[in-house]
Amino acid sequence: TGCGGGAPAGDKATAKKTIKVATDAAYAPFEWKNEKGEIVGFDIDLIKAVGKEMNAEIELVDTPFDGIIAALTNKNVDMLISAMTITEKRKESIDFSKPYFVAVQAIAVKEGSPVKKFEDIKDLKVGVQNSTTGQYVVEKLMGEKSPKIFRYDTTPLAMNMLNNGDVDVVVADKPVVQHFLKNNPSAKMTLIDDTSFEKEDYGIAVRKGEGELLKQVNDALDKLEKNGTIKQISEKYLTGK
Amino acid sequence: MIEIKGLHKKFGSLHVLRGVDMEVQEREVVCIIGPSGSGKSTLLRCINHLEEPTDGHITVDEIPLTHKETDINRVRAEVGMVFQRFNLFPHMTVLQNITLAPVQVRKMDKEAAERLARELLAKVGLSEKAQAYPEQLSGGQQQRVAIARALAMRPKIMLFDEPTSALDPEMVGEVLNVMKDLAREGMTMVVVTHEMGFAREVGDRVIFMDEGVIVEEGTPDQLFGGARNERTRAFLSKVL
Amino acid sequence: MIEIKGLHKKFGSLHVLRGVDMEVQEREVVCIIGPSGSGKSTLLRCINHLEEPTDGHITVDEIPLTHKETDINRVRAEVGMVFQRFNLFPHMTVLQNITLAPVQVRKMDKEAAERLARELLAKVGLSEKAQAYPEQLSGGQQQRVAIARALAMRPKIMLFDEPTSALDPEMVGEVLNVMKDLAREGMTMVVVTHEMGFAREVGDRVIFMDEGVIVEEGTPDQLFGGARNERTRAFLSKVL
Amino acid sequence: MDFKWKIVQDYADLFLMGGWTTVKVTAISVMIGTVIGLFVALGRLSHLKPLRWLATIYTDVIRGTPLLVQIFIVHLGAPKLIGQSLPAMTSGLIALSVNSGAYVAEIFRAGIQSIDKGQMEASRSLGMTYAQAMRHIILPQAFRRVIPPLGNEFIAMLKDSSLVSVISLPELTMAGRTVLGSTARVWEAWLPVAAIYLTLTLIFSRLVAWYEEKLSVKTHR
Amino acid sequence: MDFKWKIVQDYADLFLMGGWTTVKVTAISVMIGTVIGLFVALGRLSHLKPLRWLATIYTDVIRGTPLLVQIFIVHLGAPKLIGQSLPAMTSGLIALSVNSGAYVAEIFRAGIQSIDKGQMEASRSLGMTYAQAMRHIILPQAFRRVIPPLGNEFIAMLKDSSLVSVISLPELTMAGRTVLGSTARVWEAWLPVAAIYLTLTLIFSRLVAWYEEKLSVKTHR
Ligand SMILES: Nc1ncnc2c1ncn2[C@@H]1O[C@H](COP(=O)(O)OP(=O)(O)OP(=O)(O)O)[C@@H](O)[C@H]1O
Ligand SMILES: Nc1ncnc2c1ncn2[C@@H]1O[C@H](COP(=O)(O)OP(=O)(O)OP(=O)(O)O)[C@@H](O)[C@H]1O
Ligand SMILES: [Mg+2]
Ligand SMILES: [Mg+2]
Repeated sequence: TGCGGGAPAGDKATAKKTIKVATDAAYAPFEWKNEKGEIVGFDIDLIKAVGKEMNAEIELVDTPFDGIIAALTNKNVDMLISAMTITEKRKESIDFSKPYFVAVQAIAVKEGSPVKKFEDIKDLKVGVQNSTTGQYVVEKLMGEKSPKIFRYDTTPLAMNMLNNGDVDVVVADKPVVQHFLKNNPSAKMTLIDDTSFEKEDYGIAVRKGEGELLKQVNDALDKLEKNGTIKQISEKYLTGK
Repeated sequence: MIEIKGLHKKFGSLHVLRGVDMEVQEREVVCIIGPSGSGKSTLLRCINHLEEPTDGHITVDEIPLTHKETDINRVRAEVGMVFQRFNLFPHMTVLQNITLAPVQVRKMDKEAAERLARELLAKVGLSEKAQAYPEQLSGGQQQRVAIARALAMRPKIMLFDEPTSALDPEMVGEVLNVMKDLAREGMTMVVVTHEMGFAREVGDRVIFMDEGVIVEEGTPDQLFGGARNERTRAFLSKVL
Repeated sequence: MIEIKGLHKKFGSLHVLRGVDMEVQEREVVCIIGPSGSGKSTLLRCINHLEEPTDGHITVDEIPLTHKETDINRVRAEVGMVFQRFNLFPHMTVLQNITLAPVQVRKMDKEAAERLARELLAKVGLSEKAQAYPEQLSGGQQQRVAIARALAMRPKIMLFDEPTSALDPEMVGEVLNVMKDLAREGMTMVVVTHEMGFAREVGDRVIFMDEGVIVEEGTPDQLFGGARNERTRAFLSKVL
Repeated sequence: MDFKWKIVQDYADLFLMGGWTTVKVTAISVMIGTVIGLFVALGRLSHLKPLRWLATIYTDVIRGTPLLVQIFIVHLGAPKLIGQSLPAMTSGLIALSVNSGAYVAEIFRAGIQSIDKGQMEASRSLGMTYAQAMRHIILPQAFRRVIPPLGNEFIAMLKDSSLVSVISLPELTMAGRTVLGSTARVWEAWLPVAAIYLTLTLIFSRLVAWYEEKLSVKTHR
Repeated sequence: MDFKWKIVQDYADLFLMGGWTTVKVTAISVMIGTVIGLFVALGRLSHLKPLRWLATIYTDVIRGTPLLVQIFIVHLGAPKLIGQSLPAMTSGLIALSVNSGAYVAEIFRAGIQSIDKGQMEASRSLGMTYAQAMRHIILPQAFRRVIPPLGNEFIAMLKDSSLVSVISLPELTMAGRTVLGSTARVWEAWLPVAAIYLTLTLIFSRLVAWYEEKLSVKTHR
């Protein structure tokens, strides 16, 4: 296994293979480490279900997000699932499955902040997670080299920095921000919805040219969609509680 | 000038001074001799409180050293000390070596201190070395600067701890001569030395120490002529 | 056994050996004397190639040392060397010190090497020290072990570089006696030494070196009796 | 390997500014660290037991925990104590200075202890106080011996300052992380960074070596 | 300060596992680093110029760039060169070992050079080759002197291994970052981490001190 990870098409009778999947496990509720150090979350349940459909063993590899694409193209892993938004730029280097989740960016601010919509953050200090779509939308608004963009390893760290006063705003995927706020009620922060944010589709990524693997993933996603598994997982991690 | 009563000094379990009684009068020159490790240096170092006595009393110029309230630094300023290893300050010129303490401790103004320093340098025969650094001097010259440095505080008493024993033989004389001049001028001096010739010529009194006590004392003639104590005689037979 | 022709050695710009010609016959004992810095040690070190000659030829036991193809380690195994500082291996016992090279270089088996070592230790009078470590021995004992260690390679020639000059006087004799025994047994020896008594008694020939050249040579009687050269006479007058 | 020079050129400013920030941050931290270190060293050599204890705890704790952890603690924790949040630059400098202070303290302690005891005794016997002797006699001599190890501490800090990139302080390593984040190009992001670090450390190593040589020639003053 | 012990208890396993991983990662890295360092040191002392050059470049580059940058380069870049994927643990160990190797090389070099030149000359004069002399005479003596600085390298590596948390290797610092990420509680996340590091470094410092003492008493064998 490992390099060249794609499975031969139609060869369903073969023994279980192992697929290495990279994820950045600091992105609750999609993926994070629980108290026992196990990686859990929406993406994890999903990829395991996908693996089952594909008759494959899933091996998770915790990888920092700013190197996660490199990990795939370097053949460190065979697949990515890490709440990753499908973007044109990313499509240049990797291929995505069909969307499995629709997310939107959210703006997190301290309570009492004057920020009402995305444009308002233009002159503020903005925290993002390095290499995320949050970073890209902010870079588009403020310029790639703006000194007011602060890049952190993880979204929770960025949220900690907002709490700490390092930054005035954090722009990140809404479910993640929500999860953080839910778990840290003492942090006096609120979430601002801005409908002008484009909807973002999360996809599972594979290396370019791994068409067969991609097809298997898409088939599995279709099936899980139809039999309600994805809805179940979504309720467990997002709307539930 | 100096009165010592029942002085004891221990380093941990090592009992180095075991009850020393001693007096030094004004203008007196006392030489201390004795084998290595007998406590001579320790006695001297107690006199200007470089070592804290374990027990006993020391009075210097009528100031009780062993009282808590005594300002030790004031007493030390009255007592000059010259070490076996000269301990000049290597990062300062000879002149700076000599003027530092008068300016810092006596609050003398800088010019007066320099005048004084040059006087003293003339006295020890090193006028032309004022701007030299210690490492540029021979051992004998360094020791003479050390004497001048101590004298610059105008001490009432001078302590010498084997001032010539780190010197090459040809330099011993120049240092002893400076010390003889001092004695002649009436300085009160306590000198630990192995130079029996000096002790005989300059000393008013010679003290023989062994194993932390004063074994015998007397005029040089008494001691060198015919010591009563056996240990003294044994020691003198080796060094004379 | 040894033939040296036109030997030059430079350390950078320092010209230490300036054309040395010399021969040593089998069973001959040659003593080299000369002032410090004259190149005696360097000459010895060239003979077993611890220094690379700058120019000239050296032949040892008919093997040309200065040929590129010569296996220096083979030659070295034939030439024993004893240093001023004994250079015993401190992490090994005396026995291990002696057996190491025979086992490693001569591929002798361990037991044979130990038998040989014990023989040699008996010869230098240190049988009971086989299991001691060097630091537990006196200087004289260490030097005798060093000689035994060199002999264990069964060398055809022994070089000695001031073997007694790092020793306390009372230990010089025991080392010289071992060397005398060796000479008597017919070992070819080149000895740099300040022990003129040894040179006179044991040496077949004495060489006087100064400033990188051989100034004069002859039998001990010739040289010590009446050297022709002025420099030789000046040197001898100082050391005899 | 397809190395895109274009990317390096595009981001050249970012790399160079990052390098400059690294040098500034390092210089300030080591300077403050030197002041802290001097006092801590005097504390460790002091006759007052509580002072000695405090100084020992400080050096042991700082030298016994990773700088990375110290940076997180200072940046996220200190505000909770002082009730005020600090900009990344401030807490980065604090963490680096406090860290440097512990190592510099050991350098000073070794420097002071390397001065012959006779110097202190001669000073005291002339009637100087402990403080006067330290100031005029011991420290001036210790300072000179301490400059080469301080130079090495500076070089170590050049590299260690890379850790403040985790709190997004825009120094040299952050420049590399930014370029990696925006371009996903590993070599274009990291080779310029490594090259600048290497240049800086080599320059300062040479300076230290040159000073040591000078020192060994001219021993007084 | 409201310190929630509950959180520390909940995550106790994570902290302890992290500490254990830190010790393992450190031990393996220093062990591999020691092997690398030995050969690099022999390279630096070799008579072959190219070998000497290579060894010098290796030590200068590694000691002249931050470990953090080295970790990024190994983890993200090296696979591009060797065309093979490496898990975080593997690239973490490679980066730490390669880093350690450079410092260990300097330790060995100093150790070997501290052995009296007469030892080599005596060995050569007995007909041993350079390799035999190194193996039987020089290295055994150097090894003993080199153990205390190797111990210090181990202690330094205990702390430096914290940097592999940037590639999510689940060691002690990563445990702190994980707890911070999920609870946003600064002290509950970092105090246990700092305490474990401190305990580890103090234990190993004592061991090194104890060995040094033993060494100074018994000098042979
Ligand atoms: N600071 C110290 N700590 C422990 N022991 C000390 C200290 N200073 C001196 N001693 C010990 O006290 C004893 C007496 O020392 P002291 O220097 O007074 O002898 P001395 O008569 O001056 O000998 P010398 O002629 O060798 O100078 C010696 O055994 C010495 O080792
Ligand atoms: N490795 C070296 N590098 C540079 N100079 C050297 C070296 N070895 C010896 N010399 C110099 O060569 C000269 C001759 O040295 P050598 O040791 O041969 O003299 P020597 O006659 O043995 O003197 P001594 O009686 O002092 O041992 C000296 O000036 C010495 O400093
Ligand atoms: Mg004394
Ligand atoms: Mg010689």
